[in-house]
Amino acid sequence: MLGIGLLQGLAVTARNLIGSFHDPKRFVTTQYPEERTKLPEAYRNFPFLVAENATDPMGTLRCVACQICEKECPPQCIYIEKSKDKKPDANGKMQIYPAIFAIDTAVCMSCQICVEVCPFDAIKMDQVFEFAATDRFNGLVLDRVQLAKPNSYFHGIHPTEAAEVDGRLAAARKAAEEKARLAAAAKAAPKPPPAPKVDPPAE
Amino acid sequence: MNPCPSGTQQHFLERAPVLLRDWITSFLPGSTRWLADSLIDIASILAVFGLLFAFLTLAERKVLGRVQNRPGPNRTGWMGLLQPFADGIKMLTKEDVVPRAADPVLHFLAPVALLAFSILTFAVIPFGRNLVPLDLDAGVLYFFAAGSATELAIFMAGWASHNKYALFAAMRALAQLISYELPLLLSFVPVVLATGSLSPTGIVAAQAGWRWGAVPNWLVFTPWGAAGFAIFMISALAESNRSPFDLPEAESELIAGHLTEYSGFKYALFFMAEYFGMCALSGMAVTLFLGGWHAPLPVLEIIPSYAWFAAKLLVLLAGFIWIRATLPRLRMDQLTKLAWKFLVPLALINLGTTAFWTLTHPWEGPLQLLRWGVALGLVLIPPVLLGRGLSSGLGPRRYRYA
Amino acid sequence: MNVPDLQALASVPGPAIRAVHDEFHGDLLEVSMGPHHPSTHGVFRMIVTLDGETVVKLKPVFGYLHRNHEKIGENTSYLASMPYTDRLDYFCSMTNNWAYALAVEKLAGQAVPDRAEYVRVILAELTRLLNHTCLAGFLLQDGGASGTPLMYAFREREKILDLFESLSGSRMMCNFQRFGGCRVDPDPAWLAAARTLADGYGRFLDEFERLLTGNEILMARTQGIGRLSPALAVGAGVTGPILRASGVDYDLRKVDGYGAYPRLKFRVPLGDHGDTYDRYMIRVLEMRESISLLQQALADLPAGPIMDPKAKLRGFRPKAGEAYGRIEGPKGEIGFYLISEGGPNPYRYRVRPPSLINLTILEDLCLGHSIADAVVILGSIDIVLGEVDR
Amino acid sequence: MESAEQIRERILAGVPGADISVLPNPAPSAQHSILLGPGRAREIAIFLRDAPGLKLDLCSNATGVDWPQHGYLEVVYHLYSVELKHGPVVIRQRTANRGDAVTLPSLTPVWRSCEFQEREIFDLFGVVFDGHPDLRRLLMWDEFKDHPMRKDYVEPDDFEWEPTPHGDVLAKARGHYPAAVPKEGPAP
Repeated sequence: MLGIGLLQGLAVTARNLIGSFHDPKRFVTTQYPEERTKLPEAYRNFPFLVAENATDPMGTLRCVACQICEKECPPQCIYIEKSKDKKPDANGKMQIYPAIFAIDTAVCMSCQICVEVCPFDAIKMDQVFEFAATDRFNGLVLDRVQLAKPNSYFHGIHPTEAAEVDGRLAAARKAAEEKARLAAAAKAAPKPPPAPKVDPPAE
Repeated sequence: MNPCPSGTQQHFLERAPVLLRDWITSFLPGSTRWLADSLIDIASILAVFGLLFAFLTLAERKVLGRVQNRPGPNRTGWMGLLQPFADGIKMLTKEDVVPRAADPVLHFLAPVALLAFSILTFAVIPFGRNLVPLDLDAGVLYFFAAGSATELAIFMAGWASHNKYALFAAMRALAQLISYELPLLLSFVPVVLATGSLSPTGIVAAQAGWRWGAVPNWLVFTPWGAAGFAIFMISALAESNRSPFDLPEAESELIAGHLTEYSGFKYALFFMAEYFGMCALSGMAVTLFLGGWHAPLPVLEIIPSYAWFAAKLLVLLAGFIWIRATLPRLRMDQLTKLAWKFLVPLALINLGTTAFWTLTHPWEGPLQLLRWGVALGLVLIPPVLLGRGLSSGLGPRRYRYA
Repeated sequence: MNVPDLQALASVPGPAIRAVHDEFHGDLLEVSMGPHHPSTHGVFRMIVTLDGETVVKLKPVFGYLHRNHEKIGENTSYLASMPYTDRLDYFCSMTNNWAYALAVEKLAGQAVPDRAEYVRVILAELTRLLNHTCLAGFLLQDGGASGTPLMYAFREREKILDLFESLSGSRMMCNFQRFGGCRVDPDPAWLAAARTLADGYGRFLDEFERLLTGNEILMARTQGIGRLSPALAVGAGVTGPILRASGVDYDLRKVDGYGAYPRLKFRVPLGDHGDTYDRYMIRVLEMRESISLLQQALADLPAGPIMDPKAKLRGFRPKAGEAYGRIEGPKGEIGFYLISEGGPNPYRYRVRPPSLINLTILEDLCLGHSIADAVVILGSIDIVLGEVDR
Repeated sequence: MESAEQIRERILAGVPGADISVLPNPAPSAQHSILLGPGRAREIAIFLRDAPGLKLDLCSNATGVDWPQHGYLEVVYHLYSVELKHGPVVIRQRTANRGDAVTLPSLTPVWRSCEFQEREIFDLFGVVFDGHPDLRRLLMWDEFKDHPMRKDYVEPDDFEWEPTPHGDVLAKARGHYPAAVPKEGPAP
């Protein structure tokens, strides 16, 4: 028991004690909630529904109630009921929209499989982690009104992913228009083709 | 406190506490003056050491935090200064749960007895030039007698809780405290042998003055004094259940040891008693080895003596906290082996060294070098030999790679 | 009581406790350590029969965290089970994912591009670093150090978890591997951050070892405690650093040669005494090997797709058959045994939990030691209850 | 590493009259398994562990499988050799039926790693292993009657069931707004 190892240990703790006053590497705590660590862009917590623009979120939901995410969700915490009627989507095509879209955030484990399997880029991962409610059902089961957030918000939290998604959608829209124009020209029908009603793509 | 000495060369700060006390007691009739003096002593000790306990818990948590690269408590008040009072209020308001199977009288008495015994030990420690609460001529003996009664209280706590883990802790506490009582006492016997007196003021007086103008002749600067101081501090660590000897309340094995069945203010009393015990033992270490309230340099005499005592006490307490932040815990049999096979023999050898040291006092010139050589040899060689013998099987290892 | 007749006593089947009534020894004391105990690494319970402080019999009790992970696996699709594998050994979600993905790829004969293999090695070695660092911290915490080594370990673990978070989106529940590759391709900024972490980790390990390895109290508390013989280790199916600490040269990265390990050079440290100190030192030496592995993998990370183009995400129905895939997880051999009947859900989904099987020898190690050693030995075996109870 | 047939010949040579057969595994992993007859399973296991060419001393995995359509319970062992660094050799045992005759010889005396795994199979599948040193339930509490991993296991109705959107939430959601006409809440 010569004690040399003990002295070395004491030296290490002393260096850390002194270091914590001047060396940021040895003082790692951030004083939440005053200071907040910057969340990495890929950070994901609960999902949210992407709406084209903020003014009319219910009208411009990208979701077409195909219920793929409901089937693929591991804890089965998404509940969708299709609407009876249809409404035009960004490309002008008439699509079904979700009458009820509820996510039970008490059961959701933010695994983002719904985002991965959604073919319409309609559901993306949010970054909200300060999320408390006083009631198990009214507070924690979010319906589509609470879930819908505009595309601009999506650009805010996931800039690169949002840009890539918008690029793809714009390209798809251009291809759809191209095909529509070709079909119309090919048919060369006497009456001029109905002008497709195009929503202004999100800036 | 003894009356103010006649010499007027003591500057005002030095005499301030005594003057204050005399001014207060001057309002009372002469016959009750002695009672007022002792009551003032008690009140001042409880106030000073009560506050020291409060801020010691805060200092411990801040230093532990800083060592672990985190700030420690800083939410209550500026830099966490109100944390002790917040803890106090929390402890007061927490429900005091007494298990049905526990023995209520003993369960209640244990913390009270523990606190009483550890406060008793403050009566004899000379805090300043004329700040000695009780100047007994066998003060050191009284100190260790009061201090060793705490074992009974801890066993009472463990036994009364009627809980298996508490019973374990009680047995461990008994074994540990008794086996470390011996090196504690054996390490202060050389001091009595060298200074020739059992009274703390006498011992402090014997350490007055400076050699060659700069080196104070505190006992710690003699070879046997340093060894005695080391043994005293290791035993003090064990006596106050501080890491690496905190086996009774070993949280990783026995949940909270003898404190398992305590909650509310009784739980806080245990910690108060532990910190008082720590302060008392460090106070005695300062008195015995670090020259009590003497200033290290003659020119520093202007700072009052009680300030020097406080400075030395705080340095020792910082050492306690530093060790707690670093070292893991010993196992029960290693702990007792360390006491009986390492510290007690060293303390006995130290007794011999002191006898040699005091007898060879009149040696002059080269003989003085021989004296220092032999003393240092007697102090340094045995621990190395004993240490190597005890840790025979242990050591760093080399590893092969497949 | 010397150790031989303790073994005889311990072999008494079931929880029957032999009562000793000689006046000198007094009664044996049966203490239940757990499930709510500060140092059982989760809801794990040990019924310990003690003679004074010496452990005479130790029966582990499991099941407090049992949620029948395997039944859930049978009722969900192959992809939906991936996030559940994060919850098995919640310290090492990346290696759990890799083991599951490896088993499914074996079942379906799915190819994996080179870049994905290297990324998987990088993430697995990062997981090994954080797991072994935390183990040293917890071992000292059980030994009584008041949290200092543990906080240093957590400080370093946070840096690795930040890397996982910026890559997979979540610190601990990464859900990152897919059948046929990885979900996200790490960008150059992430690779640079990983490189700086790998280069800086050696300095941290030096400081950590200065605090711990030479520490006489740690040596006294761990050397010669809980000695595991190689024969008992292999017979009891113990795998991972514990097996290598007993001197058995069996590292799945070398034996099975899965992933990109055959193309990387690394050594496998072996211990001679098989006691708790060896188990601690083997993990420290393995961390140094992991650092060099990380640097090699980061250096020659090939370009190319991160996901096999033909890999199907949904509607994944492997043909009928079965497969057992296993990898060298930080805690030992974690394996997945899948039986497929051609449907979207596996017919049988079995997890081979290294923590549970490593606990087979807990009683043999603790016999004859004191209760304080039993806690340190349990700490050195490194169990996580999410994986033990499934 | 020899193929399953070669191992079968080797076993027949080592343990004459053993009732074993090779079961092909159609998956690409091609881990074919050897079905051990009821009688001499432990003897064959000892042979597999000690035979010089095999030395399968690590039983890494023991799994229970329930085949209600075939009417038997099955236990699968994956054996590896730490000494010769090869494996897996997969051996299987099948019970007579799923009802009363569910006892199989335990392989824990041969490989101690099967101790907890066989206890788990007994707990979750109901296969009784004779010769097991300490056969108790591993994960469920001792008073639990049924075997949860069997395909025909029915959950008790008092099971504290966490309602997902398809249960109470569905009723609440339907009550919250009538299905057809979505009530427009304020935009978030």
